Amino acid sequence: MIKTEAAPSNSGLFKLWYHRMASPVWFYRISGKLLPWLWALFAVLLVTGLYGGLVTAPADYQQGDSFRIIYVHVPAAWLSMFVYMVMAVSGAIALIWRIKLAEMVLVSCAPIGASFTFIALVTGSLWGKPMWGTWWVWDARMTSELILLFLYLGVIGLYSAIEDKRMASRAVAILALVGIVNIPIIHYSVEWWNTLHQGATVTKFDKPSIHIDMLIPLLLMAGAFKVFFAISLLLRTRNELLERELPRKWVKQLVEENDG
Amino acid sequence: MLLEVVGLHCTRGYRALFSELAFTLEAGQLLLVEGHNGSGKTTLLKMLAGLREADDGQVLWDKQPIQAWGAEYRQQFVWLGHSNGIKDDLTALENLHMMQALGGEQAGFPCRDAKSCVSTSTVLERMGLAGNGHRFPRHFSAGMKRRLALSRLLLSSARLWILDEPQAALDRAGIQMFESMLSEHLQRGGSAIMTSHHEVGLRGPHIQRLVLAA
Amino acid sequence: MLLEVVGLHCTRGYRALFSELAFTLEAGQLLLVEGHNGSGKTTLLKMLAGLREADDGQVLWDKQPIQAWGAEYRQQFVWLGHSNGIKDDLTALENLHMMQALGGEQAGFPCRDAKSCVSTSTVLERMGLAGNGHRFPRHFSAGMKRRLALSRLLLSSARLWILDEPQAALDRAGIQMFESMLSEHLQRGGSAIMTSHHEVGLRGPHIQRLVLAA
Amino acid sequence: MQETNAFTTLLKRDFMVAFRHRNEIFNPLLFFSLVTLLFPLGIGPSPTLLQTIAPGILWVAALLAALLAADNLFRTDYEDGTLEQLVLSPQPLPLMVTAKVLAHWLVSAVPLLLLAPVLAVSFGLDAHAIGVAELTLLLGTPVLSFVGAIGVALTVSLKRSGMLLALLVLPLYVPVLIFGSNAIDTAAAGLPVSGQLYLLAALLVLAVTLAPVAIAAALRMSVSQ
Amino acid sequence: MQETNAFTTLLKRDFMVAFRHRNEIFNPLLFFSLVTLLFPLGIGPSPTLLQTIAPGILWVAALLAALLAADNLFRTDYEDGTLEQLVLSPQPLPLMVTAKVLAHWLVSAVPLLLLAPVLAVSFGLDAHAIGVAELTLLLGTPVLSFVGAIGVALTVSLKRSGMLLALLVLPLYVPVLIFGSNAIDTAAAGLPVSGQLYLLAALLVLAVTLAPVAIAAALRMSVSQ
Ligand code: HEM
Ligand SMILES: Nc1ncnc2c1ncn2[C@@H]1O[C@H](COP(=O)(O)OP(=O)(O)OP(=O)(O)O)[C@@H](O)[C@H]1O
Ligand SMILES: Nc1ncnc2c1ncn2[C@@H]1O[C@H](COP(=O)(O)OP(=O)(O)OP(=O)(O)O)[C@@H](O)[C@H]1O
Ligand SMILES: [Mg+2]
Ligand SMILES: [Mg+2]
Repeated sequence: MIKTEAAPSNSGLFKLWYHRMASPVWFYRISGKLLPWLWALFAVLLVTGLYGGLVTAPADYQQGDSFRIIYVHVPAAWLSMFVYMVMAVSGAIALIWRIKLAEMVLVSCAPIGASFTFIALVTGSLWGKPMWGTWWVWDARMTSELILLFLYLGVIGLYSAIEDKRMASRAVAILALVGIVNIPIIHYSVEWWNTLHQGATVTKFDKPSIHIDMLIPLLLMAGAFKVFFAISLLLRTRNELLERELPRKWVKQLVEENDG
Repeated sequence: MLLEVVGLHCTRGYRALFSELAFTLEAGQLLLVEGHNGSGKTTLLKMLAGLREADDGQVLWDKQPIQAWGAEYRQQFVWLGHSNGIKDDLTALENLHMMQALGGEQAGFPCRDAKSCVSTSTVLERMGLAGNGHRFPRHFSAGMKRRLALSRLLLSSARLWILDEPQAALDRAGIQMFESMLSEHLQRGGSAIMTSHHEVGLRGPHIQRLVLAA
Repeated sequence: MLLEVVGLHCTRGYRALFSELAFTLEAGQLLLVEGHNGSGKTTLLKMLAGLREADDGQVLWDKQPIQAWGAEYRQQFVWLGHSNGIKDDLTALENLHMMQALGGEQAGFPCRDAKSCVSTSTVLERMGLAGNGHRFPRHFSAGMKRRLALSRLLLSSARLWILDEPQAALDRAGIQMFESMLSEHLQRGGSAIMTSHHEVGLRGPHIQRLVLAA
Repeated sequence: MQETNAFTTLLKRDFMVAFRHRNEIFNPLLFFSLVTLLFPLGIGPSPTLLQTIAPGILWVAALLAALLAADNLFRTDYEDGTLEQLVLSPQPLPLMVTAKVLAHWLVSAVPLLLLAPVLAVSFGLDAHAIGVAELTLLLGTPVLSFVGAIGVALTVSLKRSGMLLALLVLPLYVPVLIFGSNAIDTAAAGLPVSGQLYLLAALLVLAVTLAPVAIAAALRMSVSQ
Repeated sequence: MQETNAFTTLLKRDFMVAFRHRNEIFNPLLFFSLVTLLFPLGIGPSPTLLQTIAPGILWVAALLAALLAADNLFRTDYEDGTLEQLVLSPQPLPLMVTAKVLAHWLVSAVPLLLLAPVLAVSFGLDAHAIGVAELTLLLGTPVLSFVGAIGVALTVSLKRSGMLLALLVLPLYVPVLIFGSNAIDTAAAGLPVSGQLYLLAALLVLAVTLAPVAIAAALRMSVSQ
């Protein structure tokens, strides 16, 4: 049951890839095989990252140990923007080539992205309390991160509001693509705002260039977060796939295999 | 062969409405889609108009899938669904002008004589709405609105009519008028697909029936 | 005498629709309001239900103007207009429960035996919607929605039915079912006023016709 | 008995409909925070400035959220014909209408009450001021719901009424806005606020007793068109 | 030729419909001034404070007015079935959609442009800042109309969408808000503002070229439900 009417016919290799990518069965198999490896990679990165961050890295000369929240905050913040890009790109693929799998990736991205955005916000404001003596300042970076959260929530809200899920994912793809305009704004608004007002975060934290013993665990943690994103994305997409393809033959076969 | 449907399949919420549906429609033919309430008539019509994607199977116009034709296919037919598609805040005549402008020069019957190329006011007269041209449809009764919506058929020169219960809300005179419009259209080589719970007064070999039974 | 109409007069936008309209309706009688599109049937029905004020004349229930009865008059009848009055976001069964709760104990036929006091699920079955009780009407076809709306009649024990084109969107089986409901209602002493462009299959001296010709 | 039955059924119905659209419950909340967020973006992040205008912002956002939410109150009922049936039902209409407004308030305003302290903190208001803000919202938002319902009942039969509704309703919201934001302001300055709170309470009593009758009359008018 | 004919007819139609509801033309205007007025009421009358926050308030009010006005853009067309007919017409949909958005902008935003200087004066902005405010509004409001239209096109098939629309659209309005209010702020401080104006112009170009395609796609999606 593979829809092929929109298949571009320029390159054989591309065509092969296209068919593969569009095939739910193929995706389900491969992702099933990939998952254990990803889990292992995640475990390694997480353990080394945490060990480096919590044990070997020296305490900050200004902030003491409270800086260690950086190992959650920064990876989560980076990921929050990365996930949006993944979402928008799969949205474009879904709209242009009508690949169902891209639709499912798209809708699976949104809750994950929203969660990481939320984590970045919470850890940020947890960090803000000891640093600035307040949970929240309306500075550019924090506000724009909040807007990112709303972009995600908009995607989730729209998807849940439209009942026909194929229509819904098409709608959400359009929205995600339009919302991409905001990403550079989020990134640069720090500078634009500082033309008039003092930004609290950037000036404060760019000065002490980060110590190499702090940086390596940070990068490891960032890697761990990325792998974790990949894992949860695969899991969600597989779920979505099963739900949508429920009446199809291969799902029934799968259920029988698992029962037997 | 104008329209051809091959292996059309439709599920709504896990329930199959119809599957392996196939038929062809030639010039001058009328297809009556029948079936009890909820059997999928409206859904089928939407697929034929390209408003809904088929779960499987294809709708071909002139041997090409309608998706491939794009806007060109939309030039070939007029659609009248459950809702009338008229604006309450434009007068009846303004509504007709609007329909003309949006329809464009529909690829269909050229205007040969003055009689076949109707003006908006004669259309109103024919539809029994004479004298209502400058009134607003929000002041119309249900049946008068439906009559105005049906004017669309007279204005367009499209070859295919796709109509979902066109006689709804019409009185007896209205139904007769509609039937005469329809038979004229068929006689000059047009085709039509329609659903109806009313008995249609036309007879002949050019009338096919398709009964959906979910 | 249940309902009496005296010298009713109606203008809509300078145009008189009907004037000096008068009729009476007794228990067990059916009044068919007929007339071409735009003749004022819906308008008349709205006046009878107290939804619209008459420009002149009166509608009397039990010899008192309906305005004087207030809520008590509203206990006496069920109304079904052009729109169905069902909520898309409640399941079919929940819609029925809602109708029951809002109807209250309608002053009408008391529940003598189990048969006349129907439960919501038997109503659904009777209306040909068995198995759809837990589905949402937004997933229903036009005719299924109309069937659900007509369930209101079975649930209520009101003596008077006021119906505006009840058969709209129904298939043939649906129309038959409606007619049998109606004749049952008339037999047990109920009355009804309805408009319809369909031929109604009931015959007898208890059926009056009122033709509006504006 | 019968009336209370109809009352609770209607209340339950509107609840059920709201929960069926689960996202709808979060929407007034999200709207409230989004509107609040627009101000720091438009005005700039200066904490002292934001703190000064925080009470006004909170209440303006509450007003706008109430306004937008109100639009839903009778519109769908009007369009699907259930409003007609409600008006024709023998149950007392003002009571039925109260059930609907109550359900609407519970669904659209109560979540807002829960979120307001968080937003207040983000603007740097102190604990006392936040407490007063909660109280004013608790007293004020039902007034907004009832008054909004009058406006909606009057305009529900008009096709394109969003703006018109705003024009009818916003001027009526002004007293609530003035007392509400003034109370928070005063509390932030450490002064007593019982005066404003009493006034808000009086408005609430007035709204609960009189609005249902007005709403019912307006609905009868709208349905008969 | 044929397409431009359809374009102008559609533009004229929407104009005509708007002028038939004459009050509709004043509504965005009144809403704009009402919302702007709420702030002095909520925040208090201090002139220096109001002057500081004036750019933000002007733009927030413009945003909200655009949001509320947008809701009308396709809703009635959807409900009366003319949207279905538009989508099924052989005319190019993005072009038709542009006609509708253009008519909408002319009707709902242009009056706002005329009123804004008056409001700006009442907040104590100087002539230069007012000029810049006008320019930002001129560049920014079409963007709001086009972006709002995307949101409406996505949600028009949903029964109760007012709040959802706000959730979708307001985050997308943020860039316009930031550049717009920032430009006025900067102008009031006597600094050059060409940077922000260029960015707004860039957003406008982006919106005019890309939004119609997105709107058309969203409408096709909505109608096919
Ligand atoms: C709720 C409050 C906060 C939010 C929403 C937030 C958000 C973010 C975001 C979005 C980034 C990624 C920026 C980018 O890659 O362009 C980031 C990076 C960062 N944040 Fe936060 N943050 C918050 C509070 C804090 C606090 C309190 C601190 C420390 C005192 C902090 C320290 C950092 C650092 C060091 C980085 C990495 C900077 C870099 O990439 O060069 N953040 N934050
Ligand atoms: N709001 C209104 N303002 C002015 N005139 C109106 C209004 N509504 C209806 N009319 C007019 O009143 C007349 C009667 O309308 P009504 O809806 O009662 O007709 P009807 O007999 O029910 O027709 P149908 O068979 O089409 O349902 C029509 O001629 C119509 O033009
Ligand atoms: N949005 C929807 N989601 C799920 N199922 C739907 C939806 N819309 C319609 N259906 C189902 O599809 C079936 C066919 O509906 P459709 O409207 O095509 O029927 P129909 O033949 O036109 O009936 P009618 O004679 O009553 O107009 C119905 O059983 C209905 O329950
Ligand atoms: Mg149908
Ligand atoms: Mg009628």
